Amino acid sequence: SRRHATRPPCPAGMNWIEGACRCCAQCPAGTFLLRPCSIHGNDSVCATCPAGTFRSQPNTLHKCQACYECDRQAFQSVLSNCSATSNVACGCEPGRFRDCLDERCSDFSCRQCQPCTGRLVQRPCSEAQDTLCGSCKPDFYTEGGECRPCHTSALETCGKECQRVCGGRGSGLEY
Amino acid sequence: SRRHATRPPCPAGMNWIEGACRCCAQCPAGTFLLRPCSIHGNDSVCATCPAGTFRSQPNTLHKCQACYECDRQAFQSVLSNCSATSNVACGCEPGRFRDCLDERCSDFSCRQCQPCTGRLVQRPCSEAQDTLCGSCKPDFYTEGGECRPCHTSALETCGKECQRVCGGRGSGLEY
Amino acid sequence: HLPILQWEDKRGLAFTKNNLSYSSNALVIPVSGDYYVYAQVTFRGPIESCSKTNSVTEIITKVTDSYPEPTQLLTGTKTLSEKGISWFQPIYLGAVVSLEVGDKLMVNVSDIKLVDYTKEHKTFFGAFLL
Amino acid sequence: HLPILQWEDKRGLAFTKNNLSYSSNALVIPVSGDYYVYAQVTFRGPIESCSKTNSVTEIITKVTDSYPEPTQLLTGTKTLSEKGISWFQPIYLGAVVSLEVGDKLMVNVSDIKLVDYTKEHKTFFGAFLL
Amino acid sequence: HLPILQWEDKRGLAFTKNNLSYSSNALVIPVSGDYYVYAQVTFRGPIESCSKTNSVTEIITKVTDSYPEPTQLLTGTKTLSEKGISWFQPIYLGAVVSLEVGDKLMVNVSDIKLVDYTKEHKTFFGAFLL
Repeated sequence: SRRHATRPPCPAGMNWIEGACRCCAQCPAGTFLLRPCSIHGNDSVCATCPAGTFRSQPNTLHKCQACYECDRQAFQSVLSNCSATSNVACGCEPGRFRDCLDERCSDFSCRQCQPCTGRLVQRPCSEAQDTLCGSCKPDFYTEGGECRPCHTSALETCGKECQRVCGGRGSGLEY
Repeated sequence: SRRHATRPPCPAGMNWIEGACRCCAQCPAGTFLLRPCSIHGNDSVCATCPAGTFRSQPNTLHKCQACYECDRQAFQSVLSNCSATSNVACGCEPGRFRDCLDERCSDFSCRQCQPCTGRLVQRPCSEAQDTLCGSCKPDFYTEGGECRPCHTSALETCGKECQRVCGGRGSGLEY
Repeated sequence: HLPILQWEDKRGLAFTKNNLSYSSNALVIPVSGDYYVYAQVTFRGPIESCSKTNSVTEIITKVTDSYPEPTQLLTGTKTLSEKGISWFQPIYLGAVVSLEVGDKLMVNVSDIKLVDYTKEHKTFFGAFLL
Repeated sequence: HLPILQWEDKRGLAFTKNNLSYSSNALVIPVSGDYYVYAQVTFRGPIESCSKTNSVTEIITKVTDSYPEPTQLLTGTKTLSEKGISWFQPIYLGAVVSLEVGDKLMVNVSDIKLVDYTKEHKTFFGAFLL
Repeated sequence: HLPILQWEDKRGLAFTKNNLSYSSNALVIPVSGDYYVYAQVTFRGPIESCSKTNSVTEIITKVTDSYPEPTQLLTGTKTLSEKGISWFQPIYLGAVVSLEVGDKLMVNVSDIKLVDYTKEHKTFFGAFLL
């Protein structure tokens, strides 16, 4: 078992304290063990995590964990500030999405959402993924993978997509 | 000289033992020095290398060397298992050859031998090197660096290589 | 969590002493104090696997009875630019950390299939009391 | 000179003891002797900046009252081959150096904007007396 | 075997003490025990040479009178993806090894022409008794 062989397991909410050779109450989340309980019976003294540190779980640790920081250079934004009981949560600035380093996504940069110039937006950009662009907007036609507005198309390229726009002009009738 | 200043050189088959201040017999390959000889004359005690370790030379070392392992992720195969006197020897699984990291080739991955599709095999694939493909097989013609079988070639491309196949048909005579 | 590496603790160059013991993939701290903890993992690829790896990560982690979650002590993350051809990437980490008796040290990696486990002098892990 | 990194010396995993103190971005040596000095800086990019970075450098430097110029103790320089896509590059340095009481140790980097300062286990700096 | 690096052991930051001596390219161990052994080699290229380098290797090796072959203690191998343009690649190695009096420690490299020997703070080698 994970417990040190000679240590009896402690009841829930208590941890073994080496110095006191007995189980003592855990410090609640948001605090740390300032002074451990002693062998003569006085209890542990817990203290609140100093600014910039946190403990999200009950514990008998001598220090709190240092908060992470959001990576402004990578255009991250603070979703929720670090508190005594929770680490900072970072997201992306508006108009950007997370480009994760690996599945865990504990490291990510925020890349600009692609604009669907001349295209329909199949799925809008979100924290998690880039915009998904669909086919060309009405009155736009595809040329070399780009969607161009119909009015600029020369008459002879006036394909099916642009009938509505050039239909009126394209068939030789002076409009 | 390489020898420690105060140590007299030991005769062949013997090494200087610090604790005993004298030369003692080496332990044979496949064993290690369990207990060094002592100053009062009793001899060294050697023991066989534990499983997973080896010594390929006579020695007065306290431990045997750990065997290497073949890299299965890189499609290596075991040529000879580790024994008390020799390290494991790794090669490549059938149909693969060694892609050495450097001249020493102590690290290598096993890449698939290239199939000479439609070509003559100039030198078959071996542990050491990839297949060497030659020119197109008979009744194959080159097109874009590939060798294609003659019968599928459209008549007009029926070049010199395919005379045998299309010759009978290609010259307008109904075969 | 990320996969935990297993280690050889007796054969070849490996050894444990001064009560620093190795059990269930972890070095177990025998006495509270400041330790210099270090590990090198040699990663190598590519391996035939669906996932396209573009980074490798090594983390030395501490697990303690005093807290339900592991604590990341040291982390090395490297992106890979070698495409398709066979690549090797060692990551060394080392620093002084304050540890308590009973704390356990482990090494996690982003992908265990990428670890070169074939030679003891390429991937290693250790700690010593200052 | 190259920019000097600032460090956290109290919170989280950070600590100073045995009179080794931290002030104005430097570790101050309390007693002359041989120290194992080490530092890891994790660099990451690209960042939207005009300068196209193709290398990163980390230097552990000594400043002393006995000499007007800093002394470079340890240097890690790495060229970058990852173009355009996001990259991570840790550099670890460590060695024994002889130091005098009052000497100051600092870490300089080629470009402070490339330093990943977000997590204490990715970028760290320390020293201990042998 | 791979080429062996030569080292400066007196001038500048280099020094030997406590009977750890340097002779014929090796550190000579004065007393049996556990040592933290470390070395960094900065490689740089490309150099005008026929052979196309696509990897660099650094090995800390032990030679002993008790065994006719050198033992590889620590190895760092890195593939290079920078093609043609000038590149820098530091490799740091360090770990605890058990050594006997009279053992010799050396550093081997895959290609001595690729080693940046120009500055003492870029390529260094050392050991200390725990």
